[in-house]
Amino acid sequence: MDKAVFKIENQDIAWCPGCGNYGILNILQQALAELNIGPESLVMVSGIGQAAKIPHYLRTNFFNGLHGRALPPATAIKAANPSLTVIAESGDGDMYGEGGNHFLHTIRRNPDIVNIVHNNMIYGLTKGQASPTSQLGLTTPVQTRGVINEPFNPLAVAIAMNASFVARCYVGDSVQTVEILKKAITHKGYALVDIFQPCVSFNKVNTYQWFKEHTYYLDNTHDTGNRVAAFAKAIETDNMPLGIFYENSKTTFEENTGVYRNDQRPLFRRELDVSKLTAAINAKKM
Amino acid sequence: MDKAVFKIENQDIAWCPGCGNYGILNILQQALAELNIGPESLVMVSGIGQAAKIPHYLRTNFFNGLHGRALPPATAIKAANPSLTVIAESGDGDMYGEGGNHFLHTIRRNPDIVNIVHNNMIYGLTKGQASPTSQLGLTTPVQTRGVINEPFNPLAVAIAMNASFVARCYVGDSVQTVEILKKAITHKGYALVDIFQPCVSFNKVNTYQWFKEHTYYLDNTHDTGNRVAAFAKAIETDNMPLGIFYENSKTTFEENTGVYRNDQRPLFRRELDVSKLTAAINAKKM
Amino acid sequence: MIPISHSPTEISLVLCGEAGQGIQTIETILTNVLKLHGYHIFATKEYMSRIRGGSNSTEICVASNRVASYVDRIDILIPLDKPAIDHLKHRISPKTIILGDQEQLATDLPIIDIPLTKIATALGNHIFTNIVAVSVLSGLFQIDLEMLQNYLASYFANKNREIVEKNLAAAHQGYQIAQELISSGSINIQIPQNPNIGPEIIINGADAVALGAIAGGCNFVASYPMSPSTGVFTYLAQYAPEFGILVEQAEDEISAINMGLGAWYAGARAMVTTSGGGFDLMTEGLSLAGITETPMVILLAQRPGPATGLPTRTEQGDLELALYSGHGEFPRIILTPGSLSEAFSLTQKAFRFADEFQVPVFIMADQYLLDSFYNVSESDLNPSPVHSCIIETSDNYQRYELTSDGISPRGIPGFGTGLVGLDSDEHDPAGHITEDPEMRIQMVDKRLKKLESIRNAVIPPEFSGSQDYQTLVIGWGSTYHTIKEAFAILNCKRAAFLHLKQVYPLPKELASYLKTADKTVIVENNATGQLAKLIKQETGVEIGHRILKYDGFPFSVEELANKLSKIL
Amino acid sequence: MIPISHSPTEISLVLCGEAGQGIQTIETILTNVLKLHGYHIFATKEYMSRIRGGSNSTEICVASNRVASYVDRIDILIPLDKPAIDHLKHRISPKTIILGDQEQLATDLPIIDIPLTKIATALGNHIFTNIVAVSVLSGLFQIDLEMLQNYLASYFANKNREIVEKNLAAAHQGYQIAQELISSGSINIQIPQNPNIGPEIIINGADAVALGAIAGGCNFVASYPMSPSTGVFTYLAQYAPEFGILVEQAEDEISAINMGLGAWYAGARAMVTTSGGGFDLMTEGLSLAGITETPMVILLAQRPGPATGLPTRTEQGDLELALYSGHGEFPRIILTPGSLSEAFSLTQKAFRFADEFQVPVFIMADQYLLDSFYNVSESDLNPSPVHSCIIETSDNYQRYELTSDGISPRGIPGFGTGLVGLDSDEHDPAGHITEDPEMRIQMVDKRLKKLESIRNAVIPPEFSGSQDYQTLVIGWGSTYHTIKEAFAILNCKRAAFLHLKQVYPLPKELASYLKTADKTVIVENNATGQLAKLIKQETGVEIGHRILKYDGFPFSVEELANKLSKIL
Ligand SMILES: Cc1ncc(C[n+]2csc(CCOP(=O)(O)OP(=O)(O)O)c2C)c(N)n1
Ligand SMILES: Cc1ncc(C[n+]2csc(CCOP(=O)(O)OP(=O)(O)O)c2C)c(N)n1
Ligand code: SF4
Ligand code: SF4
Ligand SMILES: [Mg+2]
Ligand SMILES: [Mg+2]
Repeated sequence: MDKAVFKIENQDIAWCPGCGNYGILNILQQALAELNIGPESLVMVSGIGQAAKIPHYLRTNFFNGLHGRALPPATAIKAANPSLTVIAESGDGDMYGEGGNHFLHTIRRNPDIVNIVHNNMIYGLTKGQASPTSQLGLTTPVQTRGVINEPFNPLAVAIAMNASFVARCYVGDSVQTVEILKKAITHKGYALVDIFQPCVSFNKVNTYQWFKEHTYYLDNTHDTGNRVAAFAKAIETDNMPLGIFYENSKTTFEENTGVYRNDQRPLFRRELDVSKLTAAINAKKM
Repeated sequence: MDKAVFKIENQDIAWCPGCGNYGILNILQQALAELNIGPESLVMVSGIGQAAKIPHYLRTNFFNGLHGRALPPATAIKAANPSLTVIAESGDGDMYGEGGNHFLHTIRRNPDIVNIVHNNMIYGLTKGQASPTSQLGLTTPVQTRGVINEPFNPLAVAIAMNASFVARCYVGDSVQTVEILKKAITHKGYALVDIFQPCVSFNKVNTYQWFKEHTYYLDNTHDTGNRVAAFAKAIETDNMPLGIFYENSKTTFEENTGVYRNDQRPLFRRELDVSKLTAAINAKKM
Repeated sequence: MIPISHSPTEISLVLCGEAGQGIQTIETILTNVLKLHGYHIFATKEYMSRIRGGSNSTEICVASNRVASYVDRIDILIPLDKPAIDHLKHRISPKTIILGDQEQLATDLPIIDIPLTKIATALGNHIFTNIVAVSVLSGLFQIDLEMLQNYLASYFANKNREIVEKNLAAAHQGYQIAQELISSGSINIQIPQNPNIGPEIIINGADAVALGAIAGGCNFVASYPMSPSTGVFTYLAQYAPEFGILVEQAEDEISAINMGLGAWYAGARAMVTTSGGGFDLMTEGLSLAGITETPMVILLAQRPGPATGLPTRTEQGDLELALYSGHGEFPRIILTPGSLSEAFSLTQKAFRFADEFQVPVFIMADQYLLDSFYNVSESDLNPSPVHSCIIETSDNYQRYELTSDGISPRGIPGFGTGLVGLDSDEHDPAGHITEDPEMRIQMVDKRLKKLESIRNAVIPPEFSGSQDYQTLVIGWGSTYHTIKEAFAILNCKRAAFLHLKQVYPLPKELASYLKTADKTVIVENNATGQLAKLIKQETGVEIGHRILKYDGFPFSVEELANKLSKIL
Repeated sequence: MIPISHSPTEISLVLCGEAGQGIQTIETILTNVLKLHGYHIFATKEYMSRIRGGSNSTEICVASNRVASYVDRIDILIPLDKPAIDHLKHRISPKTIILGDQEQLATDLPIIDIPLTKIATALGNHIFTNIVAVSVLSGLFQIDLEMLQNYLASYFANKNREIVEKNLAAAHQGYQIAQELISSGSINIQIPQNPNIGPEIIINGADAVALGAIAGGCNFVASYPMSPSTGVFTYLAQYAPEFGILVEQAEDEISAINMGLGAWYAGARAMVTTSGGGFDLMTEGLSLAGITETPMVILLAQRPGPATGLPTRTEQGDLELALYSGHGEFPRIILTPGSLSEAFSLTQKAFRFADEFQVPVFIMADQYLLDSFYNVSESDLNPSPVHSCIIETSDNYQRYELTSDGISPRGIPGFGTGLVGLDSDEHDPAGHITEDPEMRIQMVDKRLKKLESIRNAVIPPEFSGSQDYQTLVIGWGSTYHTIKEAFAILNCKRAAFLHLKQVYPLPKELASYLKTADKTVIVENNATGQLAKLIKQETGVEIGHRILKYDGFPFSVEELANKLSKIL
C-alpha cells in the first residue's frame, strides 16, 4: 500500500517547523502502509497536546478525546469491534501525567492496541512546563529552580507491569523506528512504543543532538523474553537503550472478556433477542 | 511511650470480627509508641474503604479524605508542616486503583511520608469486587467469570519508580511487621509498606492460611541497595517474599521545594511581608 | 395506626439485626414466600456503611392491595439483637408487637418471647436464627409449610445437604412457634389473599434498571463500584454471559465514562453506573459527550453528600449536579423513575434517547428506589425491540454534517466506506479542529438546537388526583409511591399530584398545571429544594411550600401525610 | 470611527503575524514605552492553539484617557505576514492605515510600504522584523529614541552583546522610517500626553490575580497547566522564591485540589488554578471542601467549551459549573472581577472569605481578562495585611463544634494541644463518622447556615449611569470595561449599568435595582445567558434582553454599543 492513502489535501499542520512530530507522522504512515493497514480499518485515538493532534494529519477514523484519556476509549473501541486496528497516541504529559492511571490499568488489561508516546520530555502545547519525563534540573517557567521530581521511567514501569510489548525509539532514526513500530502493530496485545521526539520550541536541552548522544541500540544479545534483564536495561539512564526491551505473549482483553467466545461479530452487528429477555424476566416469577 | 495514648474510649469499630485490619491497627500503634511518636505530632491521612477507616480508631489528628486521594493531601500536609509525622494509609483498591496516578507521582516527589497499604486483594467496603491486586481467576459478583486482568504488582512498580523505601509485610506476623514499619517511619523519604491483610468476609481464597503458605522472608543475603535484585524478588509471585526489598537515600520533596531552605518554620507560622509585596508591585512601574 | 386486631389489609414487619446476620436472606425468602402465598409485598432495607456489626433493618409490608412505600409504623418487629430495639425505638408504638428472645433482648418493652437463639443453637449454629424468624412469620401468615420448605430447599440448593436439612428443621420449629402463638390468641393475622399475585415478579429498583438497560440494547458497561449504584452493575455482570454484554470494572470513574464513549463511537450501546462522587469524576467526560455528540447513558444513583457523606443512605441531592455539571454548554436529558416499572421503561428509553439525539441521558435514582423490592406484573416490564440509529457511511461522510434539526446521522468506524472523526476541540463537519468563529457559532447552535427535538419528545408527567384541584403537589423520582399513598390516606378532594418522570427538559405541560393551582407544594428528599429552583428558573413560578427531608432516610407515608395535611 | 486625521484621543494599533513571530515581545515593548511616554495603553491578544504558524494578533489602544477595552476598529495595522490581512479582513476599514512590506503582503489594499523584512534581513535575521515594527510605531508616536533604546537594552539584557546591538540598530532604522512618514505627511499622530502616566504600573489580569493571591497570604499553589489559567500559575512560580510560596505542578487536577485541601488543613493558604475541563476533575474535591469545611481558593479561568473547545479563546460559559458542581449541598462563594484592580482585590478577598467562612471561593476569570494588559495606578493594587483565622487548639478541641452561625473555630494539627480530625463522611463535632440522622440534620443545617453570614458579607455591585434609569444593563466579570465604554459612546440618559463583582450569593441590592427598571438587559459572553438564569431563579425577574456572544472572542466596544443602541 502506498502511504499516500493517508494524505489529506491542503492541510495546515499546527506543529513547529523542525519538530520531531513530523518524523513520527511519517514513520507511522510508512509502517501502516507497509503492513497494508488502510484508513478504513484504522482508528487513531488521542488525547490533547501537540502530539495528540496527529490524528488530524492523516486520513483515517479518529477519536481525539480528552487530555490524558486516550487509553480507555482505545480499549473500548477495540473491545467493541476487534476487527479494527487501534492506535492510541499522545504526548508524554498526556500518557504518563494526566493519564498515568490509565497507563497502568490498560497494561493490566492487555487490549490488542498500540500505544505510541511522543516523549519530548516537556509539555509542548501549554508552552514548556515540565512533563513527567523531564530530566532533573531542567528549568521551565514553572519549574523555576529546575525539575525536582524523579523522572518517570515508562519502560521500567511497563516491564514491572508485565506489559506484553515494550519498546523505545528515537524519531531521528526512521528506518529502525518503522521496523519496531511494525512489530508493535503486529504484536498481539498491548504494545508500548515510547518515541524520543525533540521539541525544538521548548526543550532546549533534549535536542536531536542530545538524543543522538545519549542513546544506543540494544544488540541481539538482549533477550526480550527476560523480564529482569529488560528491567536492568530500562533503568539505564545515562545512555539510554533503544529497541524492543521486552515481549511476552498473553491473551488479550477482548478475548478474555468472553464476549467473542461464541460470536465473532462486533457488538454493533448484534441484536437483542427480546424473547430471551422476556424469558429472563419471567424466570423471576418464582 | 505506651501505646495506650492512642486509645479512644467506647469506640465501635466497623470492621468484621477476625479481619486483618485489627492486626494492622495494633501493629501501627505499637510501632508509633516504640518510636515515641505521640498523637499530637502525627497526622493519619486516608481515603475511603474499610482500611481507610483506620484514623477513626486511634486518637490522633487525621484527614480522612476521598477514595483514592490520600497521597496528595498527605504530601501537602508534610510540605506545609515538615515537623509532623504523616502516614497515608488505605486499601489496595484505594491506593492502586482509584489512586493509581497519585501512587506513581508521589513516589516521584519523595515526600517524607509512610504509605501503608492494606492489601486484601479485594474491595471490602463495597462488598467484594476485584481489586487491582486480585489474583487471576478470582470470581466475584462482578468478575463472574473470574479476574482477567494481570494483577498489579505494587512492589515491582515502586522499584521501577525508584521509590526510596519498598517493603512488604504480612499482618499475621506482628513482630516482624512492627520492625519493618518502624524502619519505614524512620526512613527519610517516601516509604511504601504493602501489608497482606486477609479479608475474612469477601476474599475466601487469600486467607490467613493462604498468605502463610505463599510467603517467605527475604534473608540477609538480599541487598536492599540493589534495584535489579529487588526487582527480581518483586516479580516472584508464586511464593512471595516479605521484608524490605529496596532502599535508597534521596532528598525529600519538602527539602527540594526550597521553601525551607532559609526558613525552618512551617508555613502557618509565617507572615506576608506587605512591604515586600508593595516593592514587587512598584518594580513594575518600569 | 392500623392495629392488627382490626382485620387490617396491610401489615408492616420489621426485622433488625447487625450487618452479617442475614437480613438480606430474610428479606428475600419472606418476600418470595409471601408473594407466592398471594400477598402483595414491599420490602426496603436500611443499612450502615459496614460489613459486620451496627444495626441494619428491613421493613416488609404485606398487603391485600398493592403496596410500594415505606411506612414508619411497625406492626410486628423481630429484633435479632439487643441494639435493634434502641435503633428502632422512635418507630415502636404501644401497638407494635415485638417477637423475640426475651433473655437476649433484656428490655422493659412487652415482648412475646420466642426462643430464636435456643432453637438455632440447638441446631448447631447461631446462623439458623434468621430461618427460625422467617418461619415464625410465615407460620403467622399461614403459609403452607411445605411451600416454605420447598422454597428453602431451592434457595439453599448449592449448600451441603446437612445445612439444607437443618434449615428445613429450623423452619419446622418456627412453624410450631407460630401455631402456638395463633392458638394461644397472641396474634391473629387475617389479610385476604389474592391468588393472582402468585405469578407476579419480585424485583428491586437495581434489577429493574439492569433489565431496562438490556431492553435498551445495552451491550457494554464500564463502571467503578460505588453504593448505591453497584447493584445495577452487579446485575448486569450477572446477565452478561447470557446477553453478551461486555462488563468491565474500570480503574476509576474517569476511565469508565471514557470507555463508554469509545464504545458508543465504535457502535456499542454503553452505560456507566455511579453515584455523586464518582460522577464528579465523570463530568469532564460528560462534557466530551456534549461536544462530540456521542450518546451516553448514565445511572446516577444518589446518596447523601457532600463527599463520602452517608454512603448507604438515600437522598435526592444531585439534581443540580446532573443539570449543570460538565463545563461548557450542551444539551442533556434527565429521567427520574419513580416506580420499578418506570425504572425499567425509562432506562430502556434512555438508550433510545441517547442514540437518537446523541446526547448524554441520565437515569436519576437513589438508594431507596434501587434497594426496594416489590411485586410487579409481567406487563410492567415490557421490552420492545431495539432500533439502532447507526447509519452505514458512504465516501464523503461527515460526522458533524450541519442539518436543520442539529442532528447529524451517526456513522461508526468500520461500517461503510466513510471515515468517522470525533473531536473534543471545536470542529468542522468532518470533525477536524477549527478555530473559525463562524464555524464555532454554527456548531454551538447545532448542538443547542437539538434541545427543540428533545423538548418535543419529553416524557409527560403523571397526573393523579382531582381534576378540579386547588393544590398541586409535585414530586420527582423515588417519592412517587409515597406521595400516592399519602394522598390515599388523606383522601383530599381538591388536591392533585404531579409526578415528573423527566425533569430536564421539563415537560411543557408543567406550566399550565402550575397555573391552575392556587397552592403549590414540592416534595424533595434534599435540603435545598433543587427541583423547585429549576421550576422557578424555567417557569417563573415560585413553589409555595417545600417539604424537604435530608437525614438520609426516605419519606415515610405517615410523615408525608402528616406534613401534607398541614398544607392541604 | 475616529479617523486619525481628526486629532483623536485614542488610536488602536494592531500587529498580526504567525505564532512564534514575537507578537508577545512587540506587545510588551510597545505598551511599556508608550506608557513611559505618557499614554494610557490597553493591549489584548488573540492567539491560536499552536506554538508556531497560524495567525495571532495583538491590539494596542493608545489614548489620552484611560482605556481598557477591546475595539473592533483598527486605526493602524502592521501585518507581519501575508495571512494576517486575511485573518483581520473583517476589521479593516477604508480608514485603516496599513503599514507593511508591500512585496511580501501582495495585497490590493492600499499599503504604506515599509521595508520591514529588508531591514531585518540586512541585520542578519528575520527575527529583527518585530523590533523594526515596534520602532516605526514608537517613532510615529514621537517617543524619544533614547528612551526606546534604553528600554530595549534592559529588555534584552540577558542576550549577548551582538544581539543587543542589532536590536538597537533596528530601532534606529525604524525611527528613520517613522520620520520619513511624518515628514511626508503620510501619518500625523497627535494625541495629548500625560506625564502622570509614566509612573503607573502595567500588568495583565493573570499578574493581577497572582499578586492578589500573594496579598491574600497565598503560600501554597498546586495546579496542572491549562490555558488560560497557566499565566497565574507561572507568575506565582516566578514570585515563589521571593515570597516563600510552595509551588507544585500536580500530576493531574484531582491531585492539585486534594493537595490544596491538605495544605489548608495543615495551616497553609492554598490556591489552585485551572480551566473548565480541569475543574471538572476537581469537583469531587470541591465537594470534599464542602463537607469538611476546608477553605479553598479556586481560579476558574474560562475558555470556550465543551471539552477542549477553543483552548486559547475566551468565554463566560462556566458560571453554572461554578454554581452547581460538586455533589451534595454546601455553600460556596463566586467572585467575578471585571478590572485589573478587582482581579487583585477580589483575589485577596477570596483568601479572606475562604478562611473566615471555611468554604470554597471561586475567582471566575477568562482568557480575555487574564491576557489583557493596561496601566493602573499604584493605588489600584493596594495590599492590606493578612489576618489568619486559625486558632490555637486546646485539649478538648472539636473541629466541627456546633455554633450559632455554623462557623466553627478552625484549628490545625501541631498548633495547640488539641487534635484536629477532618472527615469526608458525615461526621460528629469531633470529625468522626456518624450515621445518626439527628446529627446529619444538624451538620447539614450548620453548613448551610453559613450562607447567612456569607450573604451579609457580599461584595456590592458597582452601579453607574443615570440614577433615574429606565433601562438597567447587567454584566459580570470581564465585560466590565467594555460595557462602560459602550455606555460612554452611547451617552444614554435613562440607562444604568450594574456590574456584579460577586454573583454568588447574589448581592441583596440586586432585587431593588431590578425593580426600578422598566427594561433589563444582560450582557454575557456565552450562549445561554447563565447569569440571567440565576437571576430569574433567585429574584424571579426575567431579564428582558440578552446580549450574548459565543464565538470565542470578547465583545468589542462598537459591537456592544451597536447592540445596546437597538435596545436602549
Ligand atoms: C484536563 C486538562 N488539563 C489540562 C489541559 C491542558 N493541556 C493541554 S495539552 C497539555 C500538555 C501537553 O503535553 P504533552 O502531553 O507532553 O504533549 P506535547 O504538547 O508535549 O506533545 C496540557 C497540560 C487539558 N487540555 N485538559
Ligand atoms: C470516587 C469514589 N468511587 C467509588 C467509591 C466507593 N468505594 C468506597 S471504598 C471502595 C473500595 C474499597 O476497597 P479498598 O480500597 O481495597 O479497601 P478495603 O475496603 O478493601 O479495605 C469503593 C470502590 C467512592 N467512595 N468514591
Ligand atoms: S511545541 Fe514542541 S512538540 Fe509542539 S510542535 Fe512545537 S516543537 Fe513540536
Ligand atoms: S469486609 Fe473484609 S476487609 Fe473489611 S472489615 Fe470485613 S473482613 Fe476486613
Ligand atoms: Mg510532551
Ligand atoms: Mg481492599
